[in-house]
Amino acid sequence: MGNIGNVPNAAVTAEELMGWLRRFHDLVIKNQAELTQLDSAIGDADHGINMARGMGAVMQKLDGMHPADVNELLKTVAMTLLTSVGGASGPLYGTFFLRFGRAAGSVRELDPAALASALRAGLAGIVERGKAEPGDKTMVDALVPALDAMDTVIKNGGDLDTAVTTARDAAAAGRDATVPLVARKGRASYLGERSANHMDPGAASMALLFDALAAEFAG
Amino acid sequence: MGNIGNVPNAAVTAEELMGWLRRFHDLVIKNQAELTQLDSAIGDADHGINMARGMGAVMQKLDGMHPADVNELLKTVAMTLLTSVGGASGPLYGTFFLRFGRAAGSVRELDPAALASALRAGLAGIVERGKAEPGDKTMVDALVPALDAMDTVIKNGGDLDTAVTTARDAAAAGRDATVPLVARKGRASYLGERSANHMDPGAASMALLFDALAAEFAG
Amino acid sequence: MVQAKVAAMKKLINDPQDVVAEALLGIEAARPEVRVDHANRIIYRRDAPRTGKVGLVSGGGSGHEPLHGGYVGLGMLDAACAGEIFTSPTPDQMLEATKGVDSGAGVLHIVKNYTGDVMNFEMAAELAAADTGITVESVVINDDVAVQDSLYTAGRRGVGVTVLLEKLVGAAAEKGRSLPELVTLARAVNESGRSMGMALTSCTVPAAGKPTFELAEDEMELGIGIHGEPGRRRVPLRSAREIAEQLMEPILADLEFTSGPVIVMVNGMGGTPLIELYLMYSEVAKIMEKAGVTAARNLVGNYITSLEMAGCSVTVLRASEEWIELWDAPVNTAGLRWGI
Amino acid sequence: MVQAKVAAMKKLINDPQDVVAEALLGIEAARPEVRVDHANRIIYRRDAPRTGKVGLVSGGGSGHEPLHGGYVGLGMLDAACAGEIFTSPTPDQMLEATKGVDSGAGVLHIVKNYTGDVMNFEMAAELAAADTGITVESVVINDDVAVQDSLYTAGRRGVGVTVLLEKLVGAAAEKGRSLPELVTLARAVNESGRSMGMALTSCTVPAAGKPTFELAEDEMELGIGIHGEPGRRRVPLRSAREIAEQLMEPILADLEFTSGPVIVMVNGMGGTPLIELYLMYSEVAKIMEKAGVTAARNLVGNYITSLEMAGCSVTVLRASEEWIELWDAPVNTAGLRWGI
Ligand SMILES: Nc1ncnc2c1ncn2[C@@H]1O[C@H](COP(=O)(O)OP(=O)(O)O)[C@@H](O)[C@H]1O
Ligand SMILES: Nc1ncnc2c1ncn2[C@@H]1O[C@H](COP(=O)(O)OP(=O)(O)O)[C@@H](O)[C@H]1O
Ligand SMILES: [Mg+2]
Ligand SMILES: [Mg+2]
Ligand SMILES: [Mg+2]
Ligand SMILES: [Mg+2]
Repeated sequence: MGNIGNVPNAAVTAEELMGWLRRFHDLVIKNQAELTQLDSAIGDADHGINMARGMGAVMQKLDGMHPADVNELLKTVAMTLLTSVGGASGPLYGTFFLRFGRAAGSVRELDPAALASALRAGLAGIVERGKAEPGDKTMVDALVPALDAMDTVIKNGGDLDTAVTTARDAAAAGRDATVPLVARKGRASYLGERSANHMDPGAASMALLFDALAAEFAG
Repeated sequence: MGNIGNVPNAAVTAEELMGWLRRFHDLVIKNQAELTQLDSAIGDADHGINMARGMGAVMQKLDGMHPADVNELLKTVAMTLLTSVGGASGPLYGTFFLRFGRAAGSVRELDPAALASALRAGLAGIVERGKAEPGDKTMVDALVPALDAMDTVIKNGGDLDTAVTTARDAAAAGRDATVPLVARKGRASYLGERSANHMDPGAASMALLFDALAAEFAG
Repeated sequence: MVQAKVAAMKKLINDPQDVVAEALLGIEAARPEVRVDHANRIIYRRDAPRTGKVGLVSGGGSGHEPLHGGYVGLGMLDAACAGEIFTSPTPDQMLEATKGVDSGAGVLHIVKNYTGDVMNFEMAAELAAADTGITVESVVINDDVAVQDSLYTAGRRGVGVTVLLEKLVGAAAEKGRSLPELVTLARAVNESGRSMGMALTSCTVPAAGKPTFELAEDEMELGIGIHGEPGRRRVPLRSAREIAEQLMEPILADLEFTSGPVIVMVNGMGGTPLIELYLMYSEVAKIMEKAGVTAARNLVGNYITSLEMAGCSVTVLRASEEWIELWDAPVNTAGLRWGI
Repeated sequence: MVQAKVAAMKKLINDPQDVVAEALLGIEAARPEVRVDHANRIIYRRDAPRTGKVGLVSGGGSGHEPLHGGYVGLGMLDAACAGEIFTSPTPDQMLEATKGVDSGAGVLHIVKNYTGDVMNFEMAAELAAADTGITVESVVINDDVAVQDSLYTAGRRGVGVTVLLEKLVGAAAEKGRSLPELVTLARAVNESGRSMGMALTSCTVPAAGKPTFELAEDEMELGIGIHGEPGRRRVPLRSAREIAEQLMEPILADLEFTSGPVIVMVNGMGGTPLIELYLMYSEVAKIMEKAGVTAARNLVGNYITSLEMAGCSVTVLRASEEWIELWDAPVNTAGLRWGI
């Protein structure tokens, strides 16, 4: 999918966002077993299965779809995830995309700043729904540093390429930083101290979302 | 325990029969796991356990017992087995010893011919109860050749030593000959053709009874 | 050393020798409808003997729970004798139970066709005839189509039909039917039902301490009984759909089931989760529909088990209107309860 | 490839993806008291909605059978939503079930405290408020003493009390109690019960294809939930007696149970034979007697499971006279049945 090179204010189109989602789907499928394996250690061995089922359903929905605008696209994604995933990740990813779309609005494209603020609206939705704080060992721990990094790049006039690659690296670092944490939210919290020394599966899938973002929008 | 050397008509006493039973108990305990293992292959994995429980109970009963006569001794053994073993082997061994005692009668000792014919009465009890024929892959396949061999020795004027050792060897041969058989009685018969190539557990325990007999009464 | 044995087996037990005795303590503590004679290992219906009612006695090896102790109570058994794990109880237990449930109307022994069970119950009946004035009759159940029936062998095993028979005959006894009537009914029920089972895994007899057999990851045992024994054939593991066919085909081939309603049971062997049993039931229901067999009633669950074995069995029983009425009659036991 | 997966798992299934859908077909075929909406994976009481009666809706991941679908029927739930194995159902299912059982008297959502279940039910309630005029209340069950309770965490899991609560609140709803009354009762029941569980083995999520965790032959997991997840601690395997102590100690320490009767449940995780559960019950009964706790009623069996996991949990619930009456009230479901 085309990226717009190093033009700071290049906008991403709804079609390109579909490319992002397609890449996310592919990464989830590729990493399905690993995500489930992570969830086996500190959860109930279904995160990869859940995300694969959900993104599979999203791909079916997107097939042949020509969304009128960003909000319509993301709302479809959100509703599909909400009604096909279940578990914790269903409402969380569902709310994320719902708020993303709502914040983006009925537009055909988003400039980097609008993209970043739509993503942040998604984060707000996740936090509202799940009440997790950074350090609770959840997907929030990958998402927050990714958005912080993105904002910094954009505030400093960086281009989209730099914004998404920096975000991707920050998400990966945030994911890795969940390893030593003791979980305070989600299923892993039931393990108490035993949850330490394992990577959070939701943080791992969230990092894949930013891998997909970088792959779609970075040169 | 004393044997009476090579005197053809030497008699075995009730005390010596107790020695036989004690030896049988010891052999059952020693071979318990193996008997159960045989029963795992073509049965329900309990023959060693059953025989150990039963002979353990018999030993407790015999402890400090001074039987008035052979029948009293064997009746006690029989009733103890009948009420503690269960399964197929309980009624079969129980009936065997019950008929053995009844045939021997209220005597203090048995000459070799009387011993052999009491044992044969035991066999008749097993057959009456279980309706097995030789070749059905049961304990009968060890018992019949043992008694046939014993009878032949005695008919030919052989001594007790020869009678019991010959019986022991015939019982072992009969036990080994159960290996290729397809079971027609007992639990192994449910396996059909699959019961072939396994030794019958009941024949194995019956052979131990003759091991004990030979050990007690042979020089 | 006991610790080591327990460890090797992964069972919720103390000493392997005490499993049956301690489970009986639990049944006594938990179940209001029964009382337990621990010395003789008999589970009695609390109010046995019931005046004028034929006493129903069954029993067998332990490890098949809820069978038989879980079927003692109003509308089913009056007493059950518990043997060691997978080992028939002894004649003295059966005699004692027979005396304990007789009210003068006679006693029916419900016996599964295993050499041990048959011989021990036979001896008990002989003792009862010799020592007491109690009229005892026996019915021997042999419904397992996995076993070739023959005059020269031990014949077919008694398996799933046992549960259905104890319910139907129990209901008839509750209604005051006479011993000869119950014998006739019991034999007719036995004639009208067929079963077949399969195992995905072995089970472990506690005192043996290791699995009765080993099965590869891609194998199953077809034509098993209920004693953790190997089956008739070891075959490649198949889908639930194919397994259902492999169980139903010999059942439907052995008896005509299309002339009236049937009662069908999809029974778990102890270690198979209920979700799989319901899935199996959907496959069995499809096969029955195709074959023109109508299930009037059904059971799906663990009713006659082999310790923690994974696997299942299917039982199909021809049932007249009258038998359906007996089926629906009130029953109050640990294993089956309705109408009360 | 599906064949290979099935083989590796030793389950009575066809395709791992179809387990829930196909089990629902079996439940529909087997159980006369329910009907199934397959598109939405909802098990309804056949005669829902009942005029004037508050609708009781629960649901959760599958793999816990008989929970929840097996508790739909007279005297318990009006509808249960089935999620994928160990995965909360989705808000649209719950909304549909809510509409399907409402007769105007309102609907109570019975939710086990898992992040997924709580969030999905929350969204369903929000949708119901926005899209329908239905009054929806929720009760969240959190009885697992294995989990430290804290404001800063997800809190305790909902486990065994769920079964008892669905029975008691179901009976009260059947008697025509109002939604606010049922909310009060449900919260009180949740406050009055505590549970703790342990596992001897892991289980295998069909779509995952291998055991969630590996346990050595001499180890067990203490403080598990019902999702095949590892427990709070991995400890050496112990005798049933010691295991009973390890489960009962934290339960009895967490709440006072001596002031009146209790209802106690010894629950199998799915792969543990009933004989072991009765043996465990005898140990639990001894501990209760020593502690001065009186069991007025009990359940021993598989009531809230984790697929084929071996292990058990214990639940103790304080029960007033009035609650015992609710307990004894008629119930007609696959999982619990009496009085009818
Ligand atoms: N309260 C929460 N806030 C944010 N993320 C959460 C929360 N609870 C769980 N998660 C995320 O969800 C992931 C688990 O998702 P999944 O396995 O699909 O659902 P479930 O836990 O219901 O099985 C966790 O790894 C964690 O990142
Ligand atoms: N009808 C029979 N006649 C003679 N012996 C039999 C008969 N049936 C079984 N047996 C013997 O009993 C043995 C099995 O005994 P055991 O395992 O203790 O009882 P069960 O088969 O009830 O578990 C068999 O190996 C066989 O030798
Ligand atoms: Mg999970
Ligand atoms: Mg045996
Ligand atoms: Mg046996
Ligand atoms: Mg889950």
